[in-house]
Order: sequence, then C-alpha cells, then structure tokens
Amino acid sequence: MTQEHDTLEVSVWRGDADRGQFETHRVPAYDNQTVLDVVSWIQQQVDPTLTYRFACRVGMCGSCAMTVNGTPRWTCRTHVNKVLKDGRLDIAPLRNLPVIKDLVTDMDPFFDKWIRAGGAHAPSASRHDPIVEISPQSEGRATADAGIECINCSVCYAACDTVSANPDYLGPAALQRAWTVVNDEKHGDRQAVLDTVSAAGGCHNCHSMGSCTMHCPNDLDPLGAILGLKRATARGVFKRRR
Amino acid sequence: MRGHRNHPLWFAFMLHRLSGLGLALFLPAHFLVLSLALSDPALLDGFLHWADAPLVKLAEFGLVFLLAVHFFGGLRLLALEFMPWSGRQKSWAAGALAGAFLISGSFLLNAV
Amino acid sequence: MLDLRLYMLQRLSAMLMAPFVLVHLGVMIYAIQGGLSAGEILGRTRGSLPWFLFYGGFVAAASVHAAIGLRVIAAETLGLRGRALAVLTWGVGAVLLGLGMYAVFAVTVPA
Amino acid sequence: MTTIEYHDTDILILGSGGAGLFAALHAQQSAPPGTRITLAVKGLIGKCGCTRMVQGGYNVALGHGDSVERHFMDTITGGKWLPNQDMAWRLCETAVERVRELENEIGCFFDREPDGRLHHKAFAGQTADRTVHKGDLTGIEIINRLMEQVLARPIEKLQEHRAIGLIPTRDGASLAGVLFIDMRSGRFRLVRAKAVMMGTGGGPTMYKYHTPSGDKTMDGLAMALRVGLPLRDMEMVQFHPTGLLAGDHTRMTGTVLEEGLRGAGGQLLNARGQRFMYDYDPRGERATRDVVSRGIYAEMRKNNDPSQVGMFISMAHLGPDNVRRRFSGMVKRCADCGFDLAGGQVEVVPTAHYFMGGVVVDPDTRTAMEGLYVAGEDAGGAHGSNRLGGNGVANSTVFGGIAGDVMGRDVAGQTALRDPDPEVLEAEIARACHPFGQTPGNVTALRAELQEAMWEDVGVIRHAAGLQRGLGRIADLHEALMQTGVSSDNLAFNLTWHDWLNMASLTEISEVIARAALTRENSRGAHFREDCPETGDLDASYFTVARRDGEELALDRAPVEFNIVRPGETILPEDEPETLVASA
Ligand SMILES: Cc1cc2nc3c(=O)[nH]c(=O)nc-3n(C[C@H](O)[C@H](O)[C@H](O)COP(=O)(O)OP(=O)(O)OC[C@H]3O[C@@H](n4cnc5c(N)ncnc54)[C@H](O)[C@@H]3O)c2cc1C
Ligand code: HEM
Ligand code: SF4
Ligand code: F3S
Ligand code: FES
Repeated sequence: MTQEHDTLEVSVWRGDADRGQFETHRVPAYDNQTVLDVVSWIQQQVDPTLTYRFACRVGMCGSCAMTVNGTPRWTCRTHVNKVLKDGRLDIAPLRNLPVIKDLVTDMDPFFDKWIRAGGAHAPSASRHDPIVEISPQSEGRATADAGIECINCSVCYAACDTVSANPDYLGPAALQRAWTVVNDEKHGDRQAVLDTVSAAGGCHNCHSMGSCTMHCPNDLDPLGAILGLKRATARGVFKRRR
Repeated sequence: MRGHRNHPLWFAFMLHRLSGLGLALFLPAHFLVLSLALSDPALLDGFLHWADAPLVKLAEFGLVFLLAVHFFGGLRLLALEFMPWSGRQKSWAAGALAGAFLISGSFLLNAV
Repeated sequence: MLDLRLYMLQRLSAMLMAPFVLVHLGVMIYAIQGGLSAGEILGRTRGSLPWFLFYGGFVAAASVHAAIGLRVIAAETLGLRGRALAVLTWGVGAVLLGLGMYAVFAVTVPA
Repeated sequence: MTTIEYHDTDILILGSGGAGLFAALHAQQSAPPGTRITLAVKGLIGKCGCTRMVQGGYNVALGHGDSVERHFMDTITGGKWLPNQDMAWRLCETAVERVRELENEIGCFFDREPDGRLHHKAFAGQTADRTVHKGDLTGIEIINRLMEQVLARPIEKLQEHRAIGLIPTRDGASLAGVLFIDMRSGRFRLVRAKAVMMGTGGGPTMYKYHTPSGDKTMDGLAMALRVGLPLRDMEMVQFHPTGLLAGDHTRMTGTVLEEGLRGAGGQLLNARGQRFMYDYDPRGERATRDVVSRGIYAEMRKNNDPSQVGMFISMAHLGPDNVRRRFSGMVKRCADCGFDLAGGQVEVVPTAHYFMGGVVVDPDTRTAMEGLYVAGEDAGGAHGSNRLGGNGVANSTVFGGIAGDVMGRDVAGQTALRDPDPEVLEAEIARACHPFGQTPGNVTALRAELQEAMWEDVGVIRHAAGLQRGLGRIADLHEALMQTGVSSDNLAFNLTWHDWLNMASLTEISEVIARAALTRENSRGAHFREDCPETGDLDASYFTVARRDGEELALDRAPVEFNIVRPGETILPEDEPETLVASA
C-alpha cells in the first residue's frame, strides 16, 4: 500500500465537561494504522495527559467510539486511510453524552436508558428447568437475532439528532434491544416492554432519520427495529379497542 | 463537520420537517384569506388577482411544492411505519421527492 | 414528547388527510387554469354539503396533525416542556380549528 | 500529602467479567436483604475484560451423549494431570446449571440446531461436541445479558476505579478493604468490605503479542502476591497459535484469528510458501494450540529474518467467497487493517492468550486470607498446565457464581467491618505515587522492552539459560521503571500514570512467571522446556507455588493430589467409547 503522507495532521479535542479546544499534532503515518493507534501514539509519545478509552481493540467492547472528522465511529477498527481528509484528522468525543475528559464520555445515560427501555431479560424459567427448544428459523427468533450483536458502542446514539433534541428519548440502541426482547419468546413479560416503549421518550419519538442504521459499525438496523416497535404498539392499540 | 447527517434519510427528514413547519405557518393565512369570502368578498377577489403576480405565483408554487413534498414524505413514513419493513427506504425517499416535483411542476405549468 | 396516543393521533390524522390532499391538489390544478376568482370558488362550494364535510374534515384533521407536529418541533428545537408544551399544542390546535372552520363556513354556507 | 476518600460496603467485587458479574448477581440472591453490594471495575461495567472477547464458546456437558465425567476427564488429561481435581470437577458439574441459568434466567440465547435443541460444536482436545456458543461472538452475548441484570439491580457501581492494593488487617490474617484510584478524578479511595471477591482476570500482556487488550495487566495477581498469598502454576501461559501480525505501531497486532480457520482447512505457510506443520505433528495445522504455537515459533526461529517475522495463514484454496461467507467477522477484521484473508495471505504469530496460573483457592473460592475470595482467570488450579478452549468462560462464570453464593452466606453472620493496617495502606499509596518523584520518561518504550524480553526468553519455547537471562532483563526493566516518572500536574484520568502502574504489575508477575518456569524442570501443556522436553513422572506430578515474603520471592513445588482419578485411569464407565466426536 502506498502512503500519500508520511505524517498526519491530527487535531484532538482536549478539555472537560465545561470547556476545551482542539490541539494539533503531527503523527507519523503507517500502513495498517487505525484511528485508535493515532490517538494512542499522541498519548504515549507527546501528550501524556491525553485521555481516551478502549478495552478490546477489535470492535467487540464498544468503548472506543469518537467523532472522527465529524462522524461518530469506532476508532479501533477504523483504518486511518478510510477517514483521512487532505492528510488531516479531527478527533473529538462522541456527541450526545457528557464529556468526562478529552475524548472520554460518560456512558451512564446510555446504559440507564438501555435498562429503562426494558433491556434486562425477565425470566420465564429457572436454572432448574431444561433449556427451551426454539427453532432458530422461527420468525420471532430470526427477528430477535437481527439486533443481538449490538456492542452498545453508542455510535448510533451519537448520530441521532432526536437524542440531542430530546434528552428523554431512549435512543436507537436501547429501542433496538427492546425490540429484540419483544421478539424473544423466552421473555416473561413482553407486553410490559411494549408499554415502556410506548410512553413519553419511547419509540414514537423517532423520526426515522436513519442516522443510526447508517452509522452502526456492525451493520445493524436500529431504525428497522424501531419501526417494528411502532408497528407492534400500533397493532396493540387496535387489539385493545376490540 | 456534522458528517453524521450526510445521507438521504436525514435530508428526507429535514425536508419533511421544514415542509410541515411551512405548511403549518401558511395554514392560518390560508384560512384567513378564504374567510374573506364571508366578510369581504371583494377583497378576496382583489387578493386572488393580486395572486396572479409572478412573485406570488412563485410563492404559491412553493406552497404546493411544500404540500406535495410533505404529502409524499408523509406517505413514505406511513408506509415505513405501518407496512411490513421493506428496507428500501432510500428509494422511498427519492420517490417522494420525485412525486413532489411532478405534482408541483404540473401545478406551475398550469398556472403560467 | 410523543407517546403512543399522540403518535397514533398524528398518524391517523395524516392518513385521513391523504385523500383530502389529493383531491384538494387536483382541484387546485384544475381550477387554476384560467385564473382564480372568488366567484368561481364560491360557485363551486356554496351550499354544498359534500364540500362542507370534505373541508370540515380536512380542517379538523389538519388541526390535530399540525398541533402535534408543531408540538414536537417546539419541544425539540425550543426545548419546551411540560405545561408550556401542552398550552402550545392545545393553543395551535384550537386556533387552527377555529380559523379553519370559519373559513369552511365562509366558503360553503349559502350566501 | 495525599488525601484518601473512604467508603464502606458489605460485599465488594473487583472486575466485571464473567466472574465479577456472576458474583454480584449471586451475592444479591444469597445475601440477607439490605446487604450492600459494590462492583468496582477498571473500565466500564461489562465493557472491559476478556469474557467479552470469547468467540469460540462455553464448554458444558449438555447433550450428544456427553457427561460431566467425560468433560472432567478431558479437562484433567488436557491439563496434563496438573489440575486441582476438586476444582475441575466442580467446574464441569456446575457448568451445566450455569448454562441453564444463562439461558433461562439471564436471557442469553445460544445457537440452536434446526430442531430447536442446543447446538454444540467440537473444540480441539475434546472427546465430545460440547461447546455451546452464540455464533462467534459468545462473550458479547453472555456479558451483555449479565451486565443488564447487574445494571437493573441495586448494586453500587464504581466504574473506572482501579484496584491497586489489597489492604489486610494489622495481623495480616484477614482482608479489611481494597485501595483504589478513582481514575476519573485521580484520587485514592479505600473501600472497606466484609467480603471481597477478586475477579480481575488474566491478560498476559507482558508478551510482545497478546490477545487481551493492553489495559489488562495482571493487577489482581500482583496485588495478591504483594499481600503474601500463594500463586500456583505461574509458568503456565497459553499461546494462541494465530495472532494477527500488523506491526508494532498498531494495537491490532496480536488479536486472534480464530481457531476455526485451521479447523476448516486453513494452511500455515512459511516465508518460502511451504507448509511446515506436518514436520512437527501428524495432525498438521489441526494439532492442539500448544503444538501449533511451538511449530510456528520454531519455524520463526529458523527463518530469523527481522523484515519478515511471522508465518502466513492461507485460506484462498478453500475459495475466497466461501471463506468470506464462513468467516465474515475475521475477513472484515483483517480487511479493516488492510489484509485480504479470503484471497491472500495474512501474517500470523503465536500470541499470549490465557493465564492458567493464579491464586491458590479452594473449590468454594476461599483463599488463605479471610474475607478474600478469588474466581475466574485470577484463580489457579482448575486448568493445570493447559486450558481447554471453552473452559475459560465456564471457569469464570461457574466460580464467580459460587463466590457470590458463598460470600452472601458468609457475610450474614458478620456484623463489623475490619480495620485496615495503616502501614500497608501507606506503603501502597507510596508505591502508586512513586513515579511522581522521578523525571518523566517513556513508559511505553519500557513496556515494549519487557514484551520483547518475555517473548524471547520466557515465551513459547524455554530453556534454563534463557530464563535466567530473562530474569536479568526483567530486573533491569524494573529498575528502569522505578526511575521513570510521570508528571503529577494533572492526575484526573491520567492514562500515562496508569500505563506506569500497568507496567509495574506486569514486571512483578513476569518475574514470577520466569521463576516458576525455572522451577518446573519438565514440559507439560503450555510450558515447554527445550532443556527438559519430557513430561516427567505423571504419578509424581507437582505444581509450582510462588509466594512473596517481603522482598523475597520463594518458589516451591507441591504434589498434585489425585483424589478423583489417577494418571492412566479413567472415571468413565468401561464400555464408553474413547471419543464421541465423529471426525476425530
Ligand atoms: C480474545 C479471547 C478469546 C477467548 N475465547 C475464549 C473462548 O472461546 N472460550 C473460553 O472458554 N474462553 C475464552 N477466552 C478466555 C476467557 O475469556 C477468560 O478466561 C475469562 O472470560 C476470564 O473471565 P474473568 O471474569 O476472570 O476475567 P475478565 O473477563 O478478564 O474480567 C476482568 C475484569 O476485571 C477488571 N480489572 C482488571 N484489573 C482491575 C483492577 N486493577 N481494578 C479493578 N478492576 C480490574 C477488568 O477491567 C475486567 O472487568 C478468551 C480470551 C480472549 C482474550
Ligand atoms: C396528507 C397529508 C399529510 C401527511 C401524509 C402527513 C404526514 C406526516 C407525518 C407522518 C409526520 C411525522 C413526521 C415525523 O415524526 O418526523 C408529519 C409531521 C408533520 N406534519 Fe404532516 N402530513 C400531512 C399533512 C400535513 C399538513 C397539511 C400539515 C400542516 C398543516 C402538516 C404538518 C406537519 C408537521 C408540522 C409535522 C411535524 C414534523 C416533525 O415532527 O418533524 N402535515 N406529517
Ligand atoms: S446498534 Fe450499532 S451503533 Fe448502536 S450501539 Fe449497537 S452496535 Fe453500536
Ligand atoms: S437516528 Fe434517531 S430518529 Fe430514529 S431512525 Fe435512528 S433513532
Ligand atoms: S476498543 Fe473495543 S470496540 Fe474499539
């Protein structure tokens, strides 16, 4: 692979919840270099107090997401060449979450909503019961499986303008989890989840802007999941009337 | 910057919101004008003639365009939300815009 | 902002409006040929119960729909919440319904 | 000079891998109502830790004619007769209940056969199809579901709290609490608790190539060592044969290319494009991890070309499209750093993967210190010299749950918190603050040197002279670290300070690994001595025990107790076939 630039011009955001600014560094360019490697290089070689987060470096833990050249993405699996613009990178913390320091955000609100949306399984059996036989091809299971590989990285959450406009909105990842749960026949109280996502802050606030599906690094489709929830809850309205 | 918005579905959303907002703001004015029929029919006629002016024509074209955009955009959303998920939303978004141009275009052609 | 109830109201009103808008647009495109005049409009609509029902329904649905739509926009872009939001929603709905029904009467009630 | 914040709880759990999360849940179920439970973790709950990285799956005897006895026998023979047999039995027995709990109560969904029954796959070294999984992202499914359960319960969270010292009572007999750095603020926090479970996982990242990410640094074992607890099997480092090699400057280097690639027929080639594994083992590329790792390592030594270090894995002969379909995750991962796994060749090296050694515990997770429980990869004994693929998550979830149950019961009778030894507390703080008194330097460079030393001298193939040399290098690096400083201007979320502390843990444990490797004068499982290549007398099997007393590190051998089965015997009924795996 040929390298167009032997150094990269990288601006990283430094600051805390209240204020901050970009600081620019020149970073040596290599083949096989990810954005996380660039950030690490800056911390390890020139700026020891630069703060960022990672915990797997292979796209499994969902802790390394940042805003790179204006777009939220995981950094550990983003090859620099994929995002480089004129030899430059702008790296900032994720949107829609409080900044703790530099490139690190507080992800608690994201997980609070995950739980609030009904993300935790409610059992219908115990450890003393046999494992339920479920055909992997059954419609419910296939639908549940579609969203199961979410690594809760918050990229979709950061991409969604409804989240920024409405702090109560549960957001794409939590709602996608709710849709998975609603389709899981092992779950003990699926109606309760449908009721939760029907309340203020729930799935009906989504404007289908699709930035979530667009940016999910795992090619998941939260928009589709939310549409599923909308359909299921709307169907519920007619059913209950009858 | 703001790269996360750079895709058709987001533009479709923004177009829908702006058109909805435009329509909602226009609606009271529209109603007031029509109400003239009761209170002052002559003024209504005057207004309608005035509406022949090119600038106003353009504004009217804009309104019909807004309605058409919002209508097709709305249909797109309703289809998305109430019909089994197709996953072909980009084509829906494009289709909505094309339909809107078609309708407002024919309106404009008729008007001039 | 939106719970299931408001959402359904907005979507149902939108569905209701769909045929209204089509007809309305059709009439507009047809009527505009040769220019608009008050007489022409009124001649068509005055004393017609179908047109009264048509535009009456249209106005009612549009009021509900737009009130909820503006509610969402106000909440999301102006940060309105709670009572202010409720007042706005109902206010917009009432104003639109009032003005709209007045206009409907104006064009459909026999002179 | 330093201020400490104090905090009290009843049950404190370190780590949020399979062990930590299960401990929290089970403690919550078994402790008396009103018991305060706190989960403290170096990163974010559920996100950090190796359990999340589990790809292959979870070993459990739940079908296909498999039995707990068979799982147990595989674990013992796989561990070359070194495992603690009570622990291994407990592991295999409880895994059955644990997987049912994961499915039925926690909400995991493991892959099914078309008819709806659990799907089991075969991992190398096993005599039954026994590994349940969720695609090749089993760990994410397990940890996400567990994390949800923990987050939904009234369990106190101390996230980005790094444990730096176990603080005993004055008499040293019991644990009083744990000293942390609240990473976000940079301040010290002492958390006292009646019972503490340590589940900080392994992470042998002192090797040049490693599968766990660099934030895992053996802190738990280093803490246990400093507080005088015995560690066993410390020479046993498992290498995964196929780690990605993408250069020193990228964190992607060392990450796993999954075992299934070789299983499916992937070929290993040397720099001249020749297959070599048949020179080392009749099973070729399909031999067990330790054998393939040694094969690659030996070939690398022969090659000895600094410009072209690793060997190559080649899949193209299986049809690029086929490879893309079957291993989409792996193909994408390689593509993201510029390699074509489906059609081309990808450079690979053996990569440090799992740590079999750990704190000496009993099957109830109790340690020699009252109030301290250890489970998961931090605990030694269940695997002996080699961990079977799929026994890692089983181990952490089984014993984490047991620890939770046991702690819940133990705290019931205990009313008072214990008082920490102020001297130990002060010493631990001084240790952590040590770099502030030195001139700032490059910790990353030191770590790279340590990784080089461990890889060369204490790595896949060992011998006494190399181990001695390694010990010298480790000591020098420890000295260098003590002279390398970190600026204390801004300690809030100061990663460089944590890099220093990471390096401190790694050097402490590296020394133990090298010493234990010298102590074991034979070759078993993951430990291979060129100068003592024989297995040694199985009936006289011993395990190594390391213990620190002041500055002294003492290494001993202790006999393995064959209290369930003796070498050469089996507990399987006589008419049982040797293996149930069709293709074996
Ligand atoms: C890439 C990879 C693939 C694997 N695949 C498999 C597989 O297919 N099957 C299998 O059975 N096993 C597999 N394993 C092994 C398995 O993941 C581990 O053995 C097991 O999950 C360890 O669980 P644990 O709870 O002990 O530790 P971990 O899951 O590692 O959790 C440790 C926790 O402690 C925290 N911690 C660490 N230090 C501190 C500190 N100082 N203070 C506070 N908290 C701290 C960490 O942040 C983390 O939350 C794999 C491992 C890796 C790395
Ligand atoms: C047949 C015609 C119409 C259809 C099918 C329709 C459909 C819709 C739909 C589905 C939405 C929800 C969009 C979202 O949540 O993002 C919406 C929003 C809206 N509509 Fe309509 N609508 C129609 C007519 C109108 C009219 C006539 C008006 C104005 C008077 C209007 C004003 C609005 C407004 C203000 C919004 C809010 C936009 C937003 O939330 O971003 N609509 N419309
Ligand atoms: S849906 Fe995708 S983008 Fe959103 S949290 Fe999950 S993995 Fe990340
Ligand atoms: S971006 Fe947001 S608005 Fe809906 S479709 Fe995705 S959640
Ligand atoms: S570091 Fe784990 S997803 Fe990037």
